[in-house]
Amino acid sequence: MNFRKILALITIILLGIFILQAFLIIPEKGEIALNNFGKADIENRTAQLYIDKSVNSTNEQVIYKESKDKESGSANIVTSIVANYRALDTLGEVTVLFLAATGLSAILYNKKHAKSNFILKEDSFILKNGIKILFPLLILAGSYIIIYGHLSPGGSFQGGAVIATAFLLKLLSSKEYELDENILKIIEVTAGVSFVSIGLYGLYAEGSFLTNFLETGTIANLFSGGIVPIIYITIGLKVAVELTNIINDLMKA
Amino acid sequence: MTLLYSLLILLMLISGIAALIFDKLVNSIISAGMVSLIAAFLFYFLRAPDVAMAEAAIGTGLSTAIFIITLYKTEGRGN
Amino acid sequence: MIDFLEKWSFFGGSVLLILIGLYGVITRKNLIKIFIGLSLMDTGINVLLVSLGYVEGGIAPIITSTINNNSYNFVDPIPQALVLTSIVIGVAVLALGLGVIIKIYEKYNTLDISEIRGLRW
Amino acid sequence: MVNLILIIALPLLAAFLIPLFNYINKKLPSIVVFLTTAINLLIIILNYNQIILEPVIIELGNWQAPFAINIYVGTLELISITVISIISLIIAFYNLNHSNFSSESKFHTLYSIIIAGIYGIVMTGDIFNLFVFIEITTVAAYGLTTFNKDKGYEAAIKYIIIGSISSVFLLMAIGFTYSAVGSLNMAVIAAASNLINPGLVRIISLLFFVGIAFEAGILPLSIWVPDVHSIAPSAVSSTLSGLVFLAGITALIKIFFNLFADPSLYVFLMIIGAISLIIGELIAYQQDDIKRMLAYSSIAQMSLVLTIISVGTKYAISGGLFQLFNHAILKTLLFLTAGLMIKYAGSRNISDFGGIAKKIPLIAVGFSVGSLGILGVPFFNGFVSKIMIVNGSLNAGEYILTFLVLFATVIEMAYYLKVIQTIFFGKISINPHKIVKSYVPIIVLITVVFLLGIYPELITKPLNQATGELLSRSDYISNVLGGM
Repeated sequence: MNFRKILALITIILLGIFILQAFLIIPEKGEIALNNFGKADIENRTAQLYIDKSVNSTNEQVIYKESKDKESGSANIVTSIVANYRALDTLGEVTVLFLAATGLSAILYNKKHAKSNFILKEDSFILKNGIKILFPLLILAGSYIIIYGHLSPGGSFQGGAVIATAFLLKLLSSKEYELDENILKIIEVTAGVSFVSIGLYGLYAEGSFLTNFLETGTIANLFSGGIVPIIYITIGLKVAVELTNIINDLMKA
Repeated sequence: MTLLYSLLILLMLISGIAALIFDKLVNSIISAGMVSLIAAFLFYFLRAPDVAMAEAAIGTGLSTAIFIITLYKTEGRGN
Repeated sequence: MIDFLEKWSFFGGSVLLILIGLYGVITRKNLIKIFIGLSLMDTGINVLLVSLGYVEGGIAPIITSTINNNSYNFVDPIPQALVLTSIVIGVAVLALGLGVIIKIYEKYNTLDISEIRGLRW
Repeated sequence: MVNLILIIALPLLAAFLIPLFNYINKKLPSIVVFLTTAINLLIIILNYNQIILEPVIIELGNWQAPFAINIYVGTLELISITVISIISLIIAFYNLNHSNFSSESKFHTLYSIIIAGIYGIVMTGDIFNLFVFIEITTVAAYGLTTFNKDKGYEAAIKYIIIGSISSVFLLMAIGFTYSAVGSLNMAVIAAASNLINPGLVRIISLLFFVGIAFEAGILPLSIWVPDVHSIAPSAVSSTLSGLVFLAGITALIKIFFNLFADPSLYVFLMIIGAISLIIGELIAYQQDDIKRMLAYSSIAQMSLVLTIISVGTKYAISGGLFQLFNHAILKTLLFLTAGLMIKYAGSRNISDFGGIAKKIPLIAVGFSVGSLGILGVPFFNGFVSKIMIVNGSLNAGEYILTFLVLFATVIEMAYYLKVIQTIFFGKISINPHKIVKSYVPIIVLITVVFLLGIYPELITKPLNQATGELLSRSDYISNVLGGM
């Protein structure tokens, strides 16, 4: 324990007290403060409108497989927030991922065409063939998670990460395996451009960026989210490609 | 149920501390992955299955993988 | 005891995790450990955000065949959407940082910040 | 009326397309980025007259205003985006000739996105969206820093570590605010802010301060600034110092004037700013590396702006804002010319610049104009704002502050005049390196400096309007929420 560590410890403890007292505040009458654990207030707040899908319309019940033409149409409310109500955040987030992948490839530029020298030590038969079987399954699972993201838990980030994991395993399993960077680039460009273009089309057709300009269908049907599933597929492709790029670059570094 | 959560959180904190004090970096990275994994469980208990999946896939899987790759590219190259 | 745990285990635990991570960032000398500290902070803030939106006895905000309408007691979906964004941003920054670390190792052949000119403090 | 979201969407679209353009022609990415910045300026000019009449609120995705993300462009935001678009256009023009990096197209990608992020920070009306745009800007800046293959990595690591810590605190502030108010919209939070427990308001706003001040160049959190600014390529240094700081301060102003207008916080801001001002100037005085000197001077200037704005009177705020925009223009000029001088002399030390003015007169004159502008010499744009700052703080009765500002100006004068003296009258002691000629950006910037110096009404009139809007929160709230 030298002087610096003690100083750090004191700072951290003071900071902790400072933050934790926020939870201890007991509001006087009429005042608001942080909610207690498990007592989050949703009633009459933005969250309730998202759950009711009644931001622009009046409050109606949303019923599984019955309600039609509800605002964002997707049964997974988190998805409807990510890809519809707050889609600009998601565009920003995809941009951050794109930035990280671009920056990383610029950082590790010099050795770009070197081969991956990171493989598991023994080129074991079981591992190689295991991954051969696992690879299509993971790709399938990832695609399923993306496409059904508006109906069930999961979505483009999770699915994209699963697909990237599949490529990670493939890269680990054999020296010879190389990703075709041109194809990756094409997917990357297409996905990014189509996300922005969908937004711009909304601006052109309905007068507002990232509008859900397609008809929404019956809740919990596959084709029910309007542009939500389309946006989710573009995000999913983008996430998968960027994460794969990141892994690929790091491995070749 | 509360006890289960509290135990999990305690375990998460212990793995967090362990990740910082282990000498070997591999162990640190595995401990950090452990923290992420427990966090994924906690998200599930907090009724956030989407976040749990994301944390499991990205936090536990990919983050750990890129940490390991970096370790291999740097100090781990010798071993 | 149980009441105390119920109220504090999530809030206190996640804040403590953030602080542990911050302590690691400040005191560790190895760059990879510093980044482990950063990822602990990220995890901590994510748990904190989601637990701020938890509703006792609530259910996941997905309409399914069993939870077939929206009059159930859902948990707050907005923090979950925010945390999804924050997780992805976290991994992006982490990857960029680790790429820079690899370059620094190539230059100095060490990850110890006390031996790297320009990072000592 | 063209929708203002385009100025964020177009740079992003261009950036996503750049790999394709690069495949067609290696020169194309820089041209495309230049064109998008030009189109952005055009869009803003087309909207200018309308926004000056009344603020524009853009609801994204056609959702009703307070419930989804919205973009709010009042007069302050309008002036900011105008200045940003002009400067980004000039830097994009400079990049046409000067970006010979090993991975050039990536540089332009990152540059295009950082501009989009800066616009986003300034315009957004939603606190989580603010976080996302701050992350976009910082991650792009991390990437841009590493384009100096020599020392960029150490600076980038420092930047990434400090940036990630602050972003955690920013997220915490956002989470607390959401938990208390139940909305992420700035206007809703502003409307509810007198209901929040004052202790909690203090905690949240301090967390916000920690999260954003690192972007705005306020000292305890900005220890990364000198490393990053001095090491990054000149175009990046001027973007970071001129535009990112501008965006950071605008975000701080939004938080502390629109969101939580608590007078006790202003005192805190004023003290932090004053300390940071004096320390920044003193360290700048000791520097021999010219870009480090400029970076510390930026820190000092930003602290000056923050301090003066937190005085809180109308006159002082206009002066502070004027100084903020002046600083953006002048620092762009200074960093560009300093970069060219470094290239010419092959050294970063001020003592090696002796007599450089005889060889490259225009660049030396550009640097001097920038310095004199920062010092506030008459006929330069800094003059009016310095006068406003001194008057504003005197009128508000903050005599200590006035003294500190004048003291800081004296230190500033010492180190800037030292550089000018070396450039013009020092002994020639260099064997010059090759230099790419680029006169247009410097001439344009010098013209803007004198234009604002001689006709300050060009900017003071809208600035007074902006200050008025800033001080009447109820108007802001009712603008966004309508009749609610």
